[in-house]
Amino acid sequence: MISINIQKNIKTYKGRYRLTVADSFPAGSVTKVYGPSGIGKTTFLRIIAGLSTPEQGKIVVHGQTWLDTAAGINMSPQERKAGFVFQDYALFPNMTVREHLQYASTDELLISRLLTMGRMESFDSHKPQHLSGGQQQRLAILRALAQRPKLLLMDEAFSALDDELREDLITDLKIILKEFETTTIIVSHHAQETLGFADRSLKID
Amino acid sequence: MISINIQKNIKTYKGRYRLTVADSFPAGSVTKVYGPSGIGKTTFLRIIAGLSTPEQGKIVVHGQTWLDTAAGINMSPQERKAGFVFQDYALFPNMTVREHLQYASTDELLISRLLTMGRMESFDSHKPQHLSGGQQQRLAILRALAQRPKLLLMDEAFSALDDELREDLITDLKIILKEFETTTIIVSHHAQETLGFADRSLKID
Amino acid sequence: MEWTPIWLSLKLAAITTMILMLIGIPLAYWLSRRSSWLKVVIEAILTMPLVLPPSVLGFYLLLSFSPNSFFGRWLLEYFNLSLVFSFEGLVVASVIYSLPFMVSPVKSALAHLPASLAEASYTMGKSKLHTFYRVQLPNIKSSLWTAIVLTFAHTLGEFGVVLMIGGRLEGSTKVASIAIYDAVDNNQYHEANMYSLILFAITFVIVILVFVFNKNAMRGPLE
Amino acid sequence: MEWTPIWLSLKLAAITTMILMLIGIPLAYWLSRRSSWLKVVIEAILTMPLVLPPSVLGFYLLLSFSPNSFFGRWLLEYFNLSLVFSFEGLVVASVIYSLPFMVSPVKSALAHLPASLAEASYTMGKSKLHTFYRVQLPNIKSSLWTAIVLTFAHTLGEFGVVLMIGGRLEGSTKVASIAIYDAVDNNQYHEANMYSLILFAITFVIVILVFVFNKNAMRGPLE
Amino acid sequence: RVAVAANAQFVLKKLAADFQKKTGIAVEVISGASGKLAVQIKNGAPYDIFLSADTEFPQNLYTEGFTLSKPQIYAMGSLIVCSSTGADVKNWKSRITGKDAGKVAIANPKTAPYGKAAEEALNYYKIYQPVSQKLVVAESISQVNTYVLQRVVGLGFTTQSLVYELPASQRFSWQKVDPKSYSPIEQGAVLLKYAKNKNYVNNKKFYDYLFSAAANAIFRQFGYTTA
Ligand SMILES: Nc1ncnc2c1ncn2[C@@H]1O[C@H](COP(=O)(O)OP(=O)(O)OP(=O)(O)O)[C@@H](O)[C@H]1O
Ligand SMILES: Nc1ncnc2c1ncn2[C@@H]1O[C@H](COP(=O)(O)OP(=O)(O)OP(=O)(O)O)[C@@H](O)[C@H]1O
Ligand SMILES: [Mg+2]
Ligand SMILES: [Mg+2]
Repeated sequence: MISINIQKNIKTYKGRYRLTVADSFPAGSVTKVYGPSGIGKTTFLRIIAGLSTPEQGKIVVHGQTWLDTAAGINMSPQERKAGFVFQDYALFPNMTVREHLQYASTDELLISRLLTMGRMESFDSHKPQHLSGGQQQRLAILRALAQRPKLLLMDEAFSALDDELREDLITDLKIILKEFETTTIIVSHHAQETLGFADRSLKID
Repeated sequence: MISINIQKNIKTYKGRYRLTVADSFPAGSVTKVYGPSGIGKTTFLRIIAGLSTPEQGKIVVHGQTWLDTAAGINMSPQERKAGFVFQDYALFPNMTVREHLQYASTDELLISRLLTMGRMESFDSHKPQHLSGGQQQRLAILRALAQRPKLLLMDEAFSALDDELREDLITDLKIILKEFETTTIIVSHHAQETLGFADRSLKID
Repeated sequence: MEWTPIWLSLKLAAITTMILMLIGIPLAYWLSRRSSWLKVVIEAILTMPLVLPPSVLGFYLLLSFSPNSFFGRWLLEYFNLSLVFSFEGLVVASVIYSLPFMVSPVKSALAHLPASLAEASYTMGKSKLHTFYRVQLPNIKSSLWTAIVLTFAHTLGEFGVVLMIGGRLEGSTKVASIAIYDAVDNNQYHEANMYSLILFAITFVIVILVFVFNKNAMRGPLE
Repeated sequence: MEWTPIWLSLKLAAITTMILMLIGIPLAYWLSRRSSWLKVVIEAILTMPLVLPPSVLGFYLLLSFSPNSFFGRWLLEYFNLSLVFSFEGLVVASVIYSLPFMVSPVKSALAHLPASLAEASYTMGKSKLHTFYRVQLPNIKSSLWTAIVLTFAHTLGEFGVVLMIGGRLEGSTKVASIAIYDAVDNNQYHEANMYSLILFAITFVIVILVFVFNKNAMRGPLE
Repeated sequence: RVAVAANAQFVLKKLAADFQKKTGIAVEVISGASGKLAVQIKNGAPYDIFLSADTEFPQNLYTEGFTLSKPQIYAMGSLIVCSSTGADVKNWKSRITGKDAGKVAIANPKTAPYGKAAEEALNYYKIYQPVSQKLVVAESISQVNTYVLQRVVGLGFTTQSLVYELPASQRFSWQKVDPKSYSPIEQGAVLLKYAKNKNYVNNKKFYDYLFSAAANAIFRQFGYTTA
């Protein structure tokens, strides 16, 4: 069970605006977060991961307080270890596909399994700049999974994948997330994209 | 009328593969290009824009030969001046939103119109790193439009936009593309995404 | 303490830096493009003047610029230009000596820049030159300023080469570094300290201004 | 022609470059983080040694290292270390003198790196140090090599400082640059040319190797 | 323009001042190491007169045809031992081999005449071997002076003219080295070909003045001996 209650001032096209999110996420659930572009969805995920600090807020994950501005608690991103699939992937230009996963995990069995799941076996020695957009996005997902995160944050993580590939990936994802007992929050614009994956949804606006 | 006939060797997850595309695109049409991830859609657009050269091929745009490997003709990207919305946006970190458009065009009226169309007026002095994913994508689209291209190449150009925004944008786009007499080729994974926009489609596989 | 040597030094450093911006930056661009054996060798050669003690480099330059040499005679006959014991000679020598400080940092920074930036600009019909000055260079601003500051400072402190091919002619080749050196040699420590302090102060202010300017240039509107 | 000075020079340049990698790279990292007035001033100060003619810098270092100075006496008493007329002194002086060549290019390159790379690594539980060495540094490889080459070459050619605080002791402070200088001064041009050529050749090979290595490192598997 | 060996630049400035007082002709003094000045002259340096710290360089210039006249000896230098640590240098020969002498600075014997003389003197007294461990070889006589005055060395061998250049406040002890222990430090001058280009008369006047009784008196004042 993860409870989040945060407030942060951001600027949107409507002018200055106070991003407010308060919700609880059951353990193991997959929550879809949606809302207009530029409203603060990415900012919300960054706050959860510890990459951005809200003016006010409290985040409690499985009984552990990650953030409490009132009490002055603010765990570092390293301590939170949330799996994060960045909207712009944030892949490491110096590492091959396999090295990305090895950076996150020493479990070679898991790495092989992930490579197969993402259909990336034949690219395992490629660097990001030699991957197609969809391959880069899959690598970003696999890298986040490799660290067996308790909390997985996905920012538009399926936007570059075609329907067939996405559906196959979702099937595999559900199995692995169950196995890892991961709670997932996914930002997505398209209703269809998270069909059969998300079991709850949260609108930000 | 644009006729394209190209062949290029690329590597996909199925191993080495010869990308072959042969099609004609009526003037003013909007063609949706789709196919599995990593099949060569981006490569196809890059070949049209002159950023990549195929082993064999011929591209004729409105009677002008852009490429003819047999005759040794290969126009530079600068001469082709295709509007290109890159999958990773390729925005200029040093320029504000307005400066991006000014770089492509000196027509201040057009620039204002584009900013309004992309709902970017209030961000006109922001640099890309301070924009959300959807805002960056819209800027990439606006920049390509600002040069009044005869041929517009869009690589997953709506992937970061929510449904409402995308539909509004498509309405405006159709007007402006008609006005500029632009022929459009758009790569898209989602059937729904190009609904009401594309009037033809082309599958690569 | 006279002001002429200081003024001369600043002039030399400024002119050298300007010339190096004109020739070093395009050279850096060329070297950053798809590398070849030729380019690797050229880059290595550019680094070579650094390896010699400056006064020895000055000695070799003196031999090649002198009116006894083929090159020196040619310059003198056709351009009426003498590169020994003249301010022009100091400029040429400093340009050779400081070249790698301008070229290398800029070249490396260009190599790290994503290719798609330039590609985007090309599809907009912009020439390579236009793209370079409007897109690529502005996005490596920090490295560019580093190169400029290192070049400027290094030319100011340059001494061995200058002494050898310049002599110490008042008002044309006796730059501040030579004046300081002479002062120390003559046990005029107070004068040496004064010169050093003034050079420090001037350069300090320039460098601080550059860094502050650079810092603001890199800051976005919302930070 | 003796080999000792050349060997000594290479040793000095290698040790200096290594020390500068150890202290210069973390310093560059620190300076590349959110900048403050303090950092701007520190950065300007690092550039200052460049502005002085090396022999004058050597003079000031001589004053501060000499056993008459507070610092020199302290070193001598507590560490039995004398920095004048010793190899250790040359190393310390070269480190001070070449510091900006290591720090500045690396710092600028780090400033150009997208922040999200480090952030991604942090969310994977990796410390800042680990992230720096495994993610940030490898992605500015080209600038890092530039810094290393410039530092190495500059230390090899370093002469004025070394001459002042070294005192030409055979086998410990008479480095190649001094041997070349002496040879030129002695009209032994042949010997000077030999020394220069050997220094050139050695450095040329090192630099070419670095560039080739660097080039391959930046090349992907499919090119 | 007069190019002068670094060790004689101080006295030359006095000479130039005296000359100007007498004739109204201004003299520009350019100092440097003799060897470097000679190389520069061969490569077109705009110098009229060259005062070397030895006789070899002027001789060499003369044989290669860069001069208007044969080299002439304008003065002979004297070597001294000195210290500014407050040490007594009267019996420097025993002191120098002792434990508390500190480092000993000499100019580079290969390039500087005073360095060569110092080496000869040490050999003459058969103390070169024990001293060699403490020797610090400076680039020039000026650098020896710097080392001595900054007390980085205990003793130094330098030119006597240093004594007359120091401010009175400087703590400094010195002792002449017996001239019989080293071969004379003859310093030669030549009138250069460049002098013909401009103001030949004035150049020649100054060159001649260097060997006049008035100039000799000034040289002696600064510890040189003259013919
Ligand atoms: N710079 C490159 N160097 C080498 N190979 C590359 C490069 N870019 C792409 N590829 C390879 O070429 C193939 C086609 O890539 P392309 O980017 O055209 O695919 P795509 O159809 O656009 O895929 P996606 O839908 O995932 O963006 C991919 O399998 C990829 O591995
Ligand atoms: N680094 C930044 N500095 C300043 N403002 C920023 C920064 N990043 C984003 N913003 C602003 O904050 C607002 C929220 O951005 P955020 O990226 O969270 O939006 P989002 O909901 O993820 O949008 P999208 O769906 O387009 O990705 C945007 O309006 C944007 O302009
Ligand atoms: Mg977002
Ligand atoms: Mg693609």
